[in-house]
Amino acid sequence: MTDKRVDLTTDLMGLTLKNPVMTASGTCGSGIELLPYMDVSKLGAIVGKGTTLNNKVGNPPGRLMQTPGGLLNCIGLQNQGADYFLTEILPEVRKVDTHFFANISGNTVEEYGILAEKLDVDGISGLEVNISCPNVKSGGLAFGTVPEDARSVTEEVKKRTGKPVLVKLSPNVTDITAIAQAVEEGGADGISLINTLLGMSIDIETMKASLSNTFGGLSGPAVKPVGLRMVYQVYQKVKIPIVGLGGIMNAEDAIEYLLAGATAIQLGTANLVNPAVGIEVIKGIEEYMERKNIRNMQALVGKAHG
Amino acid sequence: MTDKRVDLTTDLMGLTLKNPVMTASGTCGSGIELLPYMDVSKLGAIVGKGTTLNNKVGNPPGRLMQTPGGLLNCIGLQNQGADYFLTEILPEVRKVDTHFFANISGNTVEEYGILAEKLDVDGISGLEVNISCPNVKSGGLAFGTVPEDARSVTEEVKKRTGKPVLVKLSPNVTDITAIAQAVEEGGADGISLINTLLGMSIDIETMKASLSNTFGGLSGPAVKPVGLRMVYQVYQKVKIPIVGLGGIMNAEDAIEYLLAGATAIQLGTANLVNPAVGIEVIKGIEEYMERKNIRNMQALVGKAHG
Amino acid sequence: MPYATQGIITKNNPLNHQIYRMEIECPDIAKEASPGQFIQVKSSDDGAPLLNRPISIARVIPGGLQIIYAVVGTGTRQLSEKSAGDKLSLIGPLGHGFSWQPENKKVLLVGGGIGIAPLHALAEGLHGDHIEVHTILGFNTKEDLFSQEQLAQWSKKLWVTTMDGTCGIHGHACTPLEGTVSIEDYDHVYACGPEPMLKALAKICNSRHIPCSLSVEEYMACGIGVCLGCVQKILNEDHEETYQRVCVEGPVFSSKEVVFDD
Amino acid sequence: MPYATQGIITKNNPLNHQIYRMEIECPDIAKEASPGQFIQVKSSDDGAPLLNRPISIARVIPGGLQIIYAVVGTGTRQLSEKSAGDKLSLIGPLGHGFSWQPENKKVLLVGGGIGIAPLHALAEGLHGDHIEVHTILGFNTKEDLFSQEQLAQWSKKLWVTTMDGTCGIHGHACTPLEGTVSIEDYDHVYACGPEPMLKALAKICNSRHIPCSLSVEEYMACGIGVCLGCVQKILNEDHEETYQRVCVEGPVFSSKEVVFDD
Ligand SMILES: Cc1cc2nc3c(=O)[nH]c(=O)nc-3n(C[C@H](O)[C@H](O)[C@H](O)COP(=O)(O)OP(=O)(O)OC[C@H]3O[C@@H](n4cnc5c(N)ncnc54)[C@H](O)[C@@H]3O)c2cc1C
Ligand SMILES: Cc1cc2nc3c(=O)[nH]c(=O)nc-3n(C[C@H](O)[C@H](O)[C@H](O)COP(=O)(O)OP(=O)(O)OC[C@H]3O[C@@H](n4cnc5c(N)ncnc54)[C@H](O)[C@@H]3O)c2cc1C
Ligand SMILES: Cc1cc2nc3c(=O)[nH]c(=O)nc-3n(C[C@H](O)[C@H](O)[C@H](O)COP(=O)(O)O)c2cc1C
Ligand SMILES: Cc1cc2nc3c(=O)[nH]c(=O)nc-3n(C[C@H](O)[C@H](O)[C@H](O)COP(=O)(O)O)c2cc1C
Ligand code: FES
Ligand code: FES
Repeated sequence: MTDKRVDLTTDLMGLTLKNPVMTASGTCGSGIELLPYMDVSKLGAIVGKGTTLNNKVGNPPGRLMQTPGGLLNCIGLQNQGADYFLTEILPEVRKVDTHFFANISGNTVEEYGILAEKLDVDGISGLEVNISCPNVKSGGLAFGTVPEDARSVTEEVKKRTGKPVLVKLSPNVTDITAIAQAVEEGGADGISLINTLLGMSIDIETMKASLSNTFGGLSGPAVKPVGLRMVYQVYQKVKIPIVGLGGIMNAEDAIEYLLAGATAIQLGTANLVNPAVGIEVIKGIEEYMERKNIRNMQALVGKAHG
Repeated sequence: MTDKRVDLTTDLMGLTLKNPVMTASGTCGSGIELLPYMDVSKLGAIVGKGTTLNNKVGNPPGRLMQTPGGLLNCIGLQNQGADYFLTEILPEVRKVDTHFFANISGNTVEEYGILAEKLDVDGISGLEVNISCPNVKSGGLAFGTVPEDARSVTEEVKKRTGKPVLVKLSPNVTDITAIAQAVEEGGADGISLINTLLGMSIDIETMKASLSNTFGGLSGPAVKPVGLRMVYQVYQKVKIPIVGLGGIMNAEDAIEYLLAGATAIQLGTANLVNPAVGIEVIKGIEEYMERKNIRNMQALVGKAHG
Repeated sequence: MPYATQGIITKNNPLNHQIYRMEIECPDIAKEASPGQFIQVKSSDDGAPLLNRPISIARVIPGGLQIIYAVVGTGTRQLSEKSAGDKLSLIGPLGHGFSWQPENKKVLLVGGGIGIAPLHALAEGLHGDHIEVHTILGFNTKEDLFSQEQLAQWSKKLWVTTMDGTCGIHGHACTPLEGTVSIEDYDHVYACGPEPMLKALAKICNSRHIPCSLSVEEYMACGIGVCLGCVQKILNEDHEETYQRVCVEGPVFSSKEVVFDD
Repeated sequence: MPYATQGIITKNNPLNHQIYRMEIECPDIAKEASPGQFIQVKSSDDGAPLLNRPISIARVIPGGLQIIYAVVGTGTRQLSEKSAGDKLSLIGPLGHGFSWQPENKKVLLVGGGIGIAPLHALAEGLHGDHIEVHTILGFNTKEDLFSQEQLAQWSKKLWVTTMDGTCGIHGHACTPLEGTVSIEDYDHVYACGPEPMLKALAKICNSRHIPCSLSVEEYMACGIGVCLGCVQKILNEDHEETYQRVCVEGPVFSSKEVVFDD
């Protein structure tokens, strides 16, 4: 990096990332799956697929539906549970020389805590706490929609891990800054936003919802304006770093998020369309910085706020 | 209609619409502007552009930005005020033989009331109350995001008009059904949803927001999954009719909304792309119903709920 | 190993009113491809449709692939509008395809509609290994026919069925099994087509204990196993119902594994 | 009256590395079109980009229109990929174009870059009405030149400027007014081009009281006046600043009305 004209090195919650480009949970497996298509170790970090305490079979087929500029999914967090992850997947993950975040989901505050503790092991750089899951106690509303719940989950996780903790927020809220401030107060080291927008699609031939779960999460370029707006709003209200995502398909989109205030960005749906997109985005950011004569990431992040 | 195989006649809050296809506020002028492109009187109804008590110049240029599958706008409710509307525009509107809804926006509950009273005149079939405007009393949050405020606006408007009242909800909320129930309790005769999603876009060359107002409203096919989901959710919680909109570009999209529970639908961004789209959508719905052997609108509305 | 690469279209011609055959130069993918696998094709660089389209490898040809596709929506229409010389972003070869035992003597291939596409490479491969191939091709109507001559090259016997009886046997692709064709004569049955056809065939083969491989379809996003969107309900070795990825563990499954919903 | 109609492309050829000229058969629009108006063109039926692209009417030709466009993004690239025979959805003619007094003797046309497009019909019309046309065309560099020969047909005098001095006068489109060309010689000035050029020219003409018409550009959605998205700040007759629609009240405004932001 030293003789390069621009330096993409990114400090995220004390971790040194090679660059600000990460892959998003649920869209890159554990990173390994992308190896045939690119040198995964060149990425800033990988966020693994959502892990729960126990094995989850997920929702029946009818898990995906394309929409204009977007993708609806209701995978239902299919995964084999934390223990399987630790014994079967993590050893493979360790072979890839980049940061790995484990993305965790629980049904209760306690479950989040147990997961955090279980995953406080070598080979995991940090945790990303997905608080978009329905919260039994708050009557099915996600933890991510009620500031107090978001705060409790954060506190519990922080208590039980020594690793940096990103809390990943749901965009399906009236005031994203209230949730962001709550998790900051709860001790989050950083915030990831956004998760998917709740949406649906109907098959007019069968006259039924296209997805087996009726509703699904909307991702992809369609949601970029919403994600970008939320990053911009939250940047003005919290001090902890923001990891921006939602509809980033190329370097230009990534740069928008960085300018809006994201310290790092994640690629989600983009991986599904082009499994080598990560490398292209890194290159594109580098070229942009060279062209604009911006030497390092700190000089770029948040610049749209003037 | 009598010798047609299918009947598109729609009862909306006691008004008889020729069909369920309306044009959305802010995307069809006062309907007159579309006359060169189609027989506007064939539409179920027209919703006029947002009217405020006084003249509003609107936001500076930089009012539009295209996004993948979507359009961001920050027009800023440019209009010449209610009096100008009544004297200059309404006489023209009256010449078109279909229902006309006036879309109103106020800064305070009182302003909504005054507007409702002023517009309680012949030639206006009903009101559509836009509660997405920032509410000074609730610290800048829109009326549409706080159930009690949404209810107060509705009550005030209902007190001061004899006409059927649609309340148009903002999608930028955690729980759309709570707002919908509040306006139903407030006496709304019907609900329109959705207005635009709050979004933004950044020009990476200037490193500034693309829109003059920083944030804008996202419309178009990108938001359809969100609008459809909200119509589906609200249909299960209220008894008053729903007018569905958000990203309807063609008959198939319109049918999805009808199946989700919308009694009528509105075309917004679609008019901007194809000013004759209204006629095409009416035809498409008719053909679908013939093909599916559905004789009237009541048999179609809400059918996705099984 | 799969590749993400750019192919070059060398041919793209209609086979009938709805079906096209395209040839694509893509040596990397071609050298690894085997029957029953598929590729992810990017039909537009402009973002509409957003996702790649999964298309079966119909045949491997020198330095490239042949695909056969039905124009059913935006993506496949866009493919049909492309010309020789155009570039095409591809990922492949993907998935777990057909396999056969060299000691098999006689096998039956059953294809319904566009499901006939992947049977080309299979028939060619079996024929090359001196296994006797019999084939049933099911269509809706006479005008929908395609590939029957091509498949006849590699098939000792070939039956065509049409739903409306305008050509061949009147009925669906499994109708011949009610008389004309005796399922017990075969060492293995291979099939690709609409779900009701696969379901009916699985029932017949399972009850007679004839090994049967089904190529199933599911809506896909990534095609490479990362999104978990394309699952099929499978009865695993421990007799548990699990969801497996059609794009990695499939698209070809044994008829004994596949759990069809009622 | 404007029409929403389908035109048929009859020609589509590059004029240089970035600029194309297209001819479209569309008799309805052609018969109503006048210089300075524009059309809304649907570059894709697949929804990306979502909006129509506003393009000036370069010339009216028998039964159709000529447009000249620069490939700058997805929509204009899509246009450049179309061929003779392809259909194209159009809305037009739209907006308030250029007008002139028959008693005018000599007028100056100033075009910068792709802003040269609408000057074709204007020059042709003025020339037809026996008004003497002088023209300045501004480019960045020699390779960007287009239409200079075509416009020379209708122009008694024509100057080319380039920012890098590789052709014609070294400087921007207003540079000739600093010496070579005397603005006082003209009854009217017409201009289309980048905002800084229009602003500079407006200042010169307003200070010398030369009537000047500017064709301005603004990001558009509908093009037909319904969305209020495309506004320009205008000083109205009552000396109030208002926002007027470029697609209806414009794109041509008087230099005295247009309020440029600093
Ligand atoms: C493993 C596999 C192999 C296939 N092989 C072939 C083949 O060889 N030839 C062929 O013509 N078709 C094949 N298909 C089906 C083909 O992928 C779809 O017809 C195509 O994606 C439709 O795209 P579209 O944009 O034209 O239509 P759309 O307008 O998107 O949809 C039309 C129909 O296709 C279905 N469809 C849309 N997108 C997908 C998707 N990503 N995955 C699966 N189904 C989808 C929709 O449910 C809808 O019913 C295969 C599918 C799979 C999963
Ligand atoms: C009245 C009018 C007349 C015009 N006449 C011509 C002409 O004759 N020839 C020509 O080449 N260009 C003309 N333009 C500009 C032309 O509309 C844009 O270059 C074109 O829309 C860009 O589309 P794109 O998809 O290729 O690029 P994009 O990728 O969308 O954008 C590239 C650039 O074009 C601008 N742009 C994009 N969309 C619009 C839009 N809807 N309205 C205005 N600007 C936009 C963007 O701000 C960006 O800077 C005219 C514009 C207007 C308003
Ligand atoms: C198929 C799929 C699966 C996902 N699974 C998870 C998950 O397990 N955990 C999580 O936090 N987010 C999950 N997400 C959300 C993404 O990580 C991301 O927040 C979202 O898709 C928006 O980004 P994008 O538009 O770049 O895809 C998933 C998204 C998709 C499309
Ligand atoms: C340019 C523009 C102007 C709008 N103005 C108004 C308005 O004045 N009042 C209102 O209630 N909604 C307004 N809307 C919102 C639309 O009526 C509609 O709710 C929204 O665009 C979603 O529908 P669509 O996706 O079909 O466009 C406007 C939308 C656009 C794009
Ligand atoms: S399509 Fe993504 S896992 Fe199969
Ligand atoms: S572009 Fe819509 S009013 Fe001008």
